[in-house]
Amino acid sequence: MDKGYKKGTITSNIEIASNIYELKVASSFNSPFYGEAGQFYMLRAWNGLDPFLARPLSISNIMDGEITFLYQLRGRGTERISKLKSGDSLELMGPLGSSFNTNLRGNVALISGGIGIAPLVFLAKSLKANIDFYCGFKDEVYYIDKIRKYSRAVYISTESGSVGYRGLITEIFNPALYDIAFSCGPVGMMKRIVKMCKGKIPVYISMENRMACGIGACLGCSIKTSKGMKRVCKEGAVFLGEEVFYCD
Amino acid sequence: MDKGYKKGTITSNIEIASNIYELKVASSFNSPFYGEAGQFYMLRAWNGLDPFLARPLSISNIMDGEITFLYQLRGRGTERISKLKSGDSLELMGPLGSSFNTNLRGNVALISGGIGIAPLVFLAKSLKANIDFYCGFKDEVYYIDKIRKYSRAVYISTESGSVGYRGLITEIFNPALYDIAFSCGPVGMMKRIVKMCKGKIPVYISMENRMACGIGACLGCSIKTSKGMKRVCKEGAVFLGEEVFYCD
Amino acid sequence: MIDMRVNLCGIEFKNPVIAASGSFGFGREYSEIFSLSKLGGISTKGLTLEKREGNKGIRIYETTGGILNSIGLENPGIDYFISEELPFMIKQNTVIIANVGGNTVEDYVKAVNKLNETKIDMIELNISCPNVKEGGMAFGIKSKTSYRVVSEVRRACKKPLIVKLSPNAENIVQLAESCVKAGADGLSLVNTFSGMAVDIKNRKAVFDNIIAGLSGPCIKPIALRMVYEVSKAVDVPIMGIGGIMNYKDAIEFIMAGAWTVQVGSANFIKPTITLDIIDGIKNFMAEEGIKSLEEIRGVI
Amino acid sequence: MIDMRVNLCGIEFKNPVIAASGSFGFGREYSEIFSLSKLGGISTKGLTLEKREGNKGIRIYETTGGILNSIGLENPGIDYFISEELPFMIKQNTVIIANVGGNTVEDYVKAVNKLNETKIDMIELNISCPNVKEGGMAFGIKSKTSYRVVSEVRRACKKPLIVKLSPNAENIVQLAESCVKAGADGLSLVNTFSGMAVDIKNRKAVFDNIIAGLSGPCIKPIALRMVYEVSKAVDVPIMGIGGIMNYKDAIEFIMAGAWTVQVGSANFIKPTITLDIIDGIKNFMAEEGIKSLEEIRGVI
Ligand SMILES: Cc1cc2nc3c(=O)[nH]c(=O)nc-3n(C[C@H](O)[C@H](O)[C@H](O)COP(=O)(O)OP(=O)(O)OC[C@H]3O[C@@H](n4cnc5c(N)ncnc54)[C@H](O)[C@@H]3O)c2cc1C
Ligand SMILES: Cc1cc2nc3c(=O)[nH]c(=O)nc-3n(C[C@H](O)[C@H](O)[C@H](O)COP(=O)(O)OP(=O)(O)OC[C@H]3O[C@@H](n4cnc5c(N)ncnc54)[C@H](O)[C@@H]3O)c2cc1C
Ligand SMILES: Cc1cc2nc3c(=O)[nH]c(=O)nc-3n(C[C@H](O)[C@H](O)[C@H](O)COP(=O)(O)O)c2cc1C
Ligand SMILES: Cc1cc2nc3c(=O)[nH]c(=O)nc-3n(C[C@H](O)[C@H](O)[C@H](O)COP(=O)(O)O)c2cc1C
Ligand code: FES
Ligand code: FES
Repeated sequence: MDKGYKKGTITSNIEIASNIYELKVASSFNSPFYGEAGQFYMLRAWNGLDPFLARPLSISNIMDGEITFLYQLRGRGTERISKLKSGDSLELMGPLGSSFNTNLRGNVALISGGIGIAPLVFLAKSLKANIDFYCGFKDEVYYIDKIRKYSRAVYISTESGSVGYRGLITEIFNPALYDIAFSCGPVGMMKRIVKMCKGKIPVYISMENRMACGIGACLGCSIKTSKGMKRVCKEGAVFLGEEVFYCD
Repeated sequence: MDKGYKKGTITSNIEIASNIYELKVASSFNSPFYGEAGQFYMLRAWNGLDPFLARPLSISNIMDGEITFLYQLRGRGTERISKLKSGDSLELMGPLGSSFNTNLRGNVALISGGIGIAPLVFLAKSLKANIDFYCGFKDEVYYIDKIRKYSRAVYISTESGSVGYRGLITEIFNPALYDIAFSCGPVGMMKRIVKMCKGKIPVYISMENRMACGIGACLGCSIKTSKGMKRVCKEGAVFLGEEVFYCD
Repeated sequence: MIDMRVNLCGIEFKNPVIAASGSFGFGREYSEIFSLSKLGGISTKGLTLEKREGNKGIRIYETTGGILNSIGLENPGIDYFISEELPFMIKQNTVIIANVGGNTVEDYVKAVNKLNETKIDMIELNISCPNVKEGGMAFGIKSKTSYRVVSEVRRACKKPLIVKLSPNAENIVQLAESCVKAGADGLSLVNTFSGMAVDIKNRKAVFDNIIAGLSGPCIKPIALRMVYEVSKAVDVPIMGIGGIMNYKDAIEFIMAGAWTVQVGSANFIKPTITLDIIDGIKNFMAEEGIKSLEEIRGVI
Repeated sequence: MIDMRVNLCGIEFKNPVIAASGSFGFGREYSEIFSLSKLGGISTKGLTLEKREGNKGIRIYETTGGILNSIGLENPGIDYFISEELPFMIKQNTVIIANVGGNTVEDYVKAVNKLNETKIDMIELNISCPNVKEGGMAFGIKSKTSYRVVSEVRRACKKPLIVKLSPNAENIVQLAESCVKAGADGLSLVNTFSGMAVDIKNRKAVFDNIIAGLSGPCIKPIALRMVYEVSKAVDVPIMGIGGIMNYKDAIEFIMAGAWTVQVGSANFIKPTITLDIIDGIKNFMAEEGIKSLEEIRGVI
């Protein structure tokens, strides 16, 4: 029952920046959490059927069977999750989806926008290459300390200019310096990066879509790619950027 | 906003017998709980709409603005309530419905069946008469200590014979000894008591019915009485027994 | 300045939020909780010519995201309403809509004749109650029968006439069109969906009538679709009903073509929920720079 | 001894729980989680003659107690299914039902002709998908059109033929009767309800197609009522579908007249929920001393 339902117990759930939470969940019994960078879990953190569907969150870390999620409060589901206290239990299904290839060397750029940092922290930890981490935020920055641990250099931008470069992260990222790039963030940002890297270096991105089953059965999360219809929850969430943004 | 929505904070929620819980709720701000014996509150102890409707529970005590409910785990709603821990908050509407007349003297019988003890404890406390409390249970008994405090005598029956008289409480209750009786419990029991007292003494009973609004607007809880249709949540839950069980 | 007013069939509502029939009685109980003058309007409990006791057995049964009800039009009758309830309602400074049910065309006409002589603002003709065995519902299924009932009532009715449509109609758009052709000044939709539940322990239907009426947020997506379709097909104003729980739901209905909304089951979740909805609509309009509801009505 | 078997149109199901079309793909993903041989059967994702990419835009939208979906019959086409998916499915030791969609009668007939030559156990004709613009749904609304489609397919079909009914039908009982007259060996109901949602921030419909299909426990009371009504009207076996989340819901459908049940959206709540339902039915039968499902089928 690999992708079966697991019960987990919250060990901590802390607001680390406004509307940004770090959630740690211990597995119960002898079924430790596992998974690779880019993979995700579906979380049900409420009794009953309101909300109806589970919510996907990327793995931000796994250590000693304990899993860490980093999430942004967006709507009803994440609000519910944000109310959980340590000791509370929840249900999880995973790990799901494809993962980033971590078996590579050379100069690697990780580019995150906002909460897109969540899967990339785990990727940074998993990579054994030279990592330059570019993280863009609106105003408040978070998780920078964790990132520094795994990165050669960290570049920060904020739209407000409160920290680092004032502007968009895409304005300070230069593909020419790298062998490969990984990105997660708003679609607009990822599109821009894929365009910048086109013909130069490969970019892998982590996509989002509304999900029902999370395991590839309902086709609710299918997107059109240059290689045909692909399920974000199964063939993704990690895709080669140019396969997803293949028009213009 | 008398019957408006109040927020309350759980001060304790303890299983005092198997599937029987005592819940204490402190009012928030300066809007203390109040109400009279026989009245009830509608409780919503969950976020979201599952379960959809609030659940009615009778007042078992009110002291210093704190309210006590005694409830039996029956289905999804009471299960949710049973999971609450102290410090958790919930929403309440009340006090609702009619109350027992506590302004009387003489010899009074209170007859409860199972969890029907819940409103009668508060009635016993509120009465300034000579109270004989008859309580019937299936097997396990509870709340007897509280009852003794307010009663001249306490008579217990259990169907299993584990405590007190083995059999039904109606078998040991004798209307001839009293000026008035009050009863709450299974419909069959209350019917029997009303029949026993017919032409001898008045019996007031506390009825149950499925409720939607709880305030008399939806007519979901209407029952037919000898005086026409009556709403359990508004004209009741306390009724004169013979008005409810008026046939045969 | 945000203008929440809606003028519907010549009657001005101070805001688009109306308490739906059957969820609000005659307003008395809610008036103990808040001032009814804050509401756009109130639709009364369904009235019939004669007093009715309603259905026996279980009347309310919870489902996922809603309730099944089988009240069966319990009401004190039109005469009692006019003498005992209406005077109170009229004083509440909000639009009062008399919701009228019936088993025969004659009953409807007689009830309407009595209401003509009162200060009631509008009449909402319920041709769609699923909980009355003898009839009612039957009128609201087929376009032809509806046409006949509505034309007869139209002839008698001196008040603005809203016809309340059943989602159980064979073809809701055709039904709406035929009601309008028959003289409806406006439409309200939807009433409850025919549904049922089984008591598996006792191996019988939960309701004595077997079939009951489903309401609540569970029906919202379907109700919204029906309002959308009907609003595209007819020219009269529409009151949107079905599972409205918050201001967002209300705005959805308005964008789908509703002029006003009616809130039913949500009143059971929180008695002041209509006020939250009114405030929410106002705030939304302020945030989005919407000056009057017309700007967004039917934008879909 | 508790016997959960159901013989429906000559095919034996080891228990009455079938995974509903569109919620279970071709079983592959779930086979990684549990042994499909435990299921009564599997209805495949809707198949069309040609491969389809499905709809653009948002495809899944949560509602209270359910979901709206607008997948638009994304599927690899009948030929690919037969060569790449069916061999795997056949090996799972459970009943395999091919769910077939289409835009024209000819498409349906061609698809069925191809399936005739395979080891598929039954065919489930989807004349009711609300998510395909060009057609499909149109067949499932009016009894006359349905009669025509089903008779044509019947003539071609060499397998037991189940017709899947739309709850959006003008008259579900008449529709059922005309499908049976046209040669359906059994009926399954219901498919999704036409519903919609509005994105109020952007003032547009959530779905590119505007209308989408509603499923989940929100629809259960209505679906149950339809199964009840249809089962009283026709003599063929019925598969009950709509919001079944647990064994109690399944028993309700069986008591209302269903022979088997299909479980759709519930699979998204917990991937092994069908197994819980099977166990639950078994325990209920044991507790209640029910030896075979026939004892309780249609007791309402
Ligand atoms: C594979 C995957 C991994 C993810 N990892 C993370 C993560 O690590 N941290 C994190 O904070 N978020 C992550 N997300 C996004 C997260 O799942 C959504 O924010 C969450 O489901 C929103 O739920 P809600 O109930 O709070 O909001 P809702 O009330 O459902 O919606 C709030 C807003 O979010 C949008 N939205 C809802 N669901 C999605 C969705 N699936 N994709 C895009 N937009 C959506 C809606 O349009 C709406 O504007 C991930 C999504 C996917 C698909
Ligand atoms: C005025 C009033 C006062 C009450 N006071 C108390 C009290 O002090 N302590 C207490 O334990 N209970 C009390 N009850 C009963 C209590 O409200 C129900 O037990 C509770 O609503 C069941 O909710 P549930 O979700 O747990 O069960 P559900 O899942 O809703 O149902 C479980 C079982 O209870 C039955 N049931 C559900 N609702 C009702 C109802 N309203 N009346 C009768 N049967 C019902 C169902 O038929 C089912 O068999 C009172 C009821 C009323 C009307
Ligand atoms: C308990 C109850 C009683 C109702 N009684 C009536 C009625 O008498 N007349 C009527 O036209 N509609 C009646 N309705 C239907 C509502 O007015 C409304 O159309 C329906 O509930 C859908 O709206 P909602 O989902 O907001 O509840 C009743 C609904 C409920 C829940
Ligand atoms: C995402 C999704 C896809 C579906 N695809 C199909 C389909 O291809 N063919 C079909 O006949 N029904 C399809 N359905 C309908 C289901 O088979 C079922 O009839 C409906 O969802 C009601 O059952 P439920 O409430 O258990 O989900 C689909 C349903 C969902 C939720
Ligand atoms: S969420 Fe169901 S296929 Fe991806
Ligand atoms: S519960 Fe609504 S009238 Fe009593």
